[in-house]
Amino acid sequence: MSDAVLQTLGLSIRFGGVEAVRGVDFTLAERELRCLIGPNGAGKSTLFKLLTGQLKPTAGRIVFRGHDITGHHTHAIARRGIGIKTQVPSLFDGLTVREHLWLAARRTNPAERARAITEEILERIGLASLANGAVGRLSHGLRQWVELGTVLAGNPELILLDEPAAGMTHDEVARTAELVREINRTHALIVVEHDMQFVRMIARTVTVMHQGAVLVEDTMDQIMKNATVRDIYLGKHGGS
Amino acid sequence: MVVIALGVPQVVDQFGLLQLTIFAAMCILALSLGFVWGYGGILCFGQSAFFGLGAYAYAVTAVDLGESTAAAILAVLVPAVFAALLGYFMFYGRLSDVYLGVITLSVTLIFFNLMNSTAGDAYRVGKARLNGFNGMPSLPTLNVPGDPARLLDPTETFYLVMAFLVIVYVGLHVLLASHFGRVVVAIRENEARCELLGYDVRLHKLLVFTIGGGIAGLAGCLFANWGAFVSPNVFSLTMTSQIIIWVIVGGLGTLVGPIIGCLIMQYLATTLGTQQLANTNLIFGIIFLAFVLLVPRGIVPSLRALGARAPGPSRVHDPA
Amino acid sequence: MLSVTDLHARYGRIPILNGICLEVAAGEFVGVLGHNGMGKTTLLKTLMGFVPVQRGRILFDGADVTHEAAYVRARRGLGYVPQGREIFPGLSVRDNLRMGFVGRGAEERVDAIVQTFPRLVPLLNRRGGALSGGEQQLLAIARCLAGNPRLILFDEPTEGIQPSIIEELVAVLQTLHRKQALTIVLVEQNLEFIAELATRVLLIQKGAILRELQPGELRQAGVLSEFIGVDRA
Amino acid sequence: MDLAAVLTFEILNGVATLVLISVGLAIIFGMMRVINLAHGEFLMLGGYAAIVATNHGVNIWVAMVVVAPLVVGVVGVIAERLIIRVLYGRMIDTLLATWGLSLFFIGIVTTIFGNTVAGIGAPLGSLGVGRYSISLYRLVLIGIAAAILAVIFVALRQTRLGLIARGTMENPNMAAALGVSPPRVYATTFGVGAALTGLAGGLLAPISGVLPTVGAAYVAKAFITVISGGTAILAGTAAASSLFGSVNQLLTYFTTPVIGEAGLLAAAILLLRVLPHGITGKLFKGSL
Repeated sequence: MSDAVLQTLGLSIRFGGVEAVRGVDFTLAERELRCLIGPNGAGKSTLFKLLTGQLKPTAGRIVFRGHDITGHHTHAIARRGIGIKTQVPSLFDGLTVREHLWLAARRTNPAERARAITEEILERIGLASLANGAVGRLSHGLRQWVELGTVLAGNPELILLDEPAAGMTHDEVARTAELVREINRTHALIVVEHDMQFVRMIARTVTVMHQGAVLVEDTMDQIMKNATVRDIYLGKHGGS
Repeated sequence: MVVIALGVPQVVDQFGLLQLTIFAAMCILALSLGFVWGYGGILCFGQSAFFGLGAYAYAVTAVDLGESTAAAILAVLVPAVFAALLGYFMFYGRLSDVYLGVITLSVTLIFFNLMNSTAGDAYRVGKARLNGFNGMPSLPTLNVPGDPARLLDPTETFYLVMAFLVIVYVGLHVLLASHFGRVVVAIRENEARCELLGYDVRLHKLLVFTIGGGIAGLAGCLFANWGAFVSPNVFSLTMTSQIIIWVIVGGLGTLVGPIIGCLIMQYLATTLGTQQLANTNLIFGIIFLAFVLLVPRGIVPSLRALGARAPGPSRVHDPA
Repeated sequence: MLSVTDLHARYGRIPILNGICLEVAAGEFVGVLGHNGMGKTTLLKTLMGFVPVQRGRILFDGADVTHEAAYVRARRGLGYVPQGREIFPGLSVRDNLRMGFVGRGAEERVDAIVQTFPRLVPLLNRRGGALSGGEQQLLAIARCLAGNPRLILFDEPTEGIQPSIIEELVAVLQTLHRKQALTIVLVEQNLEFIAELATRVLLIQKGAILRELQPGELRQAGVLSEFIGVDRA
Repeated sequence: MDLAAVLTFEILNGVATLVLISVGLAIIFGMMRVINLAHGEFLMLGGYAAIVATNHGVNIWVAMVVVAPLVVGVVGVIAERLIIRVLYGRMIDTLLATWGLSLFFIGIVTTIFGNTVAGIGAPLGSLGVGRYSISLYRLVLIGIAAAILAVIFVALRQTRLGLIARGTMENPNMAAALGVSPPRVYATTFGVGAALTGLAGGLLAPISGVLPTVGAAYVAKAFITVISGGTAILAGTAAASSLFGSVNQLLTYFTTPVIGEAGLLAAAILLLRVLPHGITGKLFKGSL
């Protein structure tokens, strides 16, 4: 338990009559990279919103690094060290790429250090040439990178990535996978993704969600052989 | 700006000087909303509430104490504290934009109704009678701090108001360039992302709102001092509409814009007021509608956009 | 009956549809199969008029409806059963059905429609929001039928529905198609469901039609793997 | 005993006034999520319509109940066509545009009628209750306010138009997918909301008199009532009016009108701190 970065206990949320997340018990170890998959409406993005405090659970607890953060404000959770790249990139359209990274870096660092981090991340995500352009004009693929860089600049202890490869070309997907593996050397990550090819590039352990609950947790190879998982992906309504 | 300010009293007559003084005081008010709305993204339709509170705080204290220094300080503090209180309820209650606009507008209109109904002897603070819709006349004007007998003459008042305008303008620029200011702008662009980065959005908005309230209060103090008079009209719909129009005409997201908007509209109001050709409200209403429908970004940002699109030879740098 | 050429649309700034071409003849039951984020829902929303068309053309019964408002398309006979059902939660089941046909004689019409959906009869005075997912799905279909459409667009009717009701849905859709000769376009990621119903299947990927399949082909191992994305060529 | 009766009357009177001045705004807000900042001026126009008609020999009741809502309803439909529709979906611009409209109306009415108070005498007399006397006309107003709420309830519940309105309010896109034209629903809504506001303006004209800037006296209370009420038109208006009407009248009776107004504002701000989406945002969900 002491080496767990994140632990949820019976985490649930209900919207009206629908229980979008049902009793999720989830544990993530130090420097672990976990992929979260499952069909539409399985509750993956909702789970992320619970972890970042954008939604408040109706039941259950979230423990991050030994602190109970259940029901804490979004900014307080971010300060504890959870960063997220949201499903649809959430950015400051009127600001430049550089300002994005700076804002993230400056919260925890003095001005001088923040500037250095900004330049370093700009190189790392390959956006140095676009650094002074307004983000509102960038394409969707580039916006994904800007958001990823912004999260990295804040140097959170746990990074949540919601569909980081969506809308990218094959080459970009491969580059993203490379970057994710590199981040994983120093950080714990949870990645939600539909692109199974991408998942196979990065995954070691995979958690499958279905109808709000955790269906199975195993290695990628075992998951692909799992009959129940195949069924829910093909629509044989198994597992419910 | 400073050079012009210093030179003005030499070339302008007494009446012109008074006009310019009030214009400058109003520019400070315009800046306060330009900051709160244009940068903080806080839809405050009741900036005149803080302006009026500042004016009344000055009036009441100056009458009671017979000295202006404490009055001027309270004129900034009272509205700032009130803004902080109101802001706490609004931002920590997470009211949405539109609600915020309507609540702030309602607050100022209720102040208007309140102050209008304070006629009669019962409504007094110390020696100061509030006098309802008749307002408080013959207020003590600003004196040299510590020396109540030494009042400022019109030229000195002009210098003082101009100095405040410059200080507020430069101060806001410095503030916006700081870490705090950049977070404020980021909040305007995307609140959710700011929270996800660990910034407390509510607290930042509260501070912006409070600072804006204090600046509006300063403008109110200068306004009350200028005419040695204050009436509930400082809270009126016309007053609060004017401030909104200045910022809309000048443009959101700039500090020069609200000043330009204020100067244009004040000039227009003065001219219209003297010639009675058409009703001021009618003209203002048409300008208001025209800007919202046709020039929603306001003058300054629209001109900047034009400038950015035009091929300016001196600005073209080929990176190759 | 429905003819779509080179359809492009975006959701916000994200391009979703990248040149969809689609022909649906009267009486057909076309299944569109694809995974999350491949553009299925956006395709139907664009066809219905809720997402503006960037490029391309939509013809319905020979009329160009590309830039028409949704309600005009609905009046032309285009029916829509949306993802998540979108029942009016505060209205009674009866009022939900009446919303489907607001003209004169709505009462008789509602009574007639409900005959085909016996499960809804005892629920007529219940609030729409109080129904289970499966009941809501039946209601959404009945509501759509009340408007007497000639072509119905179905968006993932099996999502979040109990298996027992899915069987009922299969029966209902079969009746609509075979007995009432309605033209149907159905988008799904539920492969079994599509295999059972469609006369023709289109595979959608990254906002374009990847290829066309016969329903029988859906059970071949290669197609399965390709669909899941495990062995993408 | 007499005091209790009179106090009850005062409270009902306060509640009824709030219902009258805010119900039109509530309909427009509930259906379209548009806050009409020219609402006060719609009330003012209703007042002028009633007074001008009465001065031209129209029966005072006809002037208040027919002419005022008709005139303001037409003004509302025109405003929706020319301004609101252009800005559909841009909430803040809509707010600002209706504000411009409000100044425009104040200006035009001042130009025509001058900046002086106009009025008509209240019809009916007064009724003695022990040592006190109450105005019969105000008693009638209470009845009218109740009747308006009842008529809206029946219209929403029982009529075809009411069904379309409720459906569109819950989910405009789905209503459109079923062949309902939201632009037409919105134009009708705005017209009906404006007409009810005109009716209120006409009915209140004998009590408070009218001048071009009279809107400001009412509008803050109307906004507060609607926002605190939340999106449910009837339940919201009724609940918020009852709460604030009672607070306002009781404080006014026992202290001064100034404290009554301040108490109303304070109650609203406290309420919104607890229920940011208004009374019907959390309680009474799904009611009309």
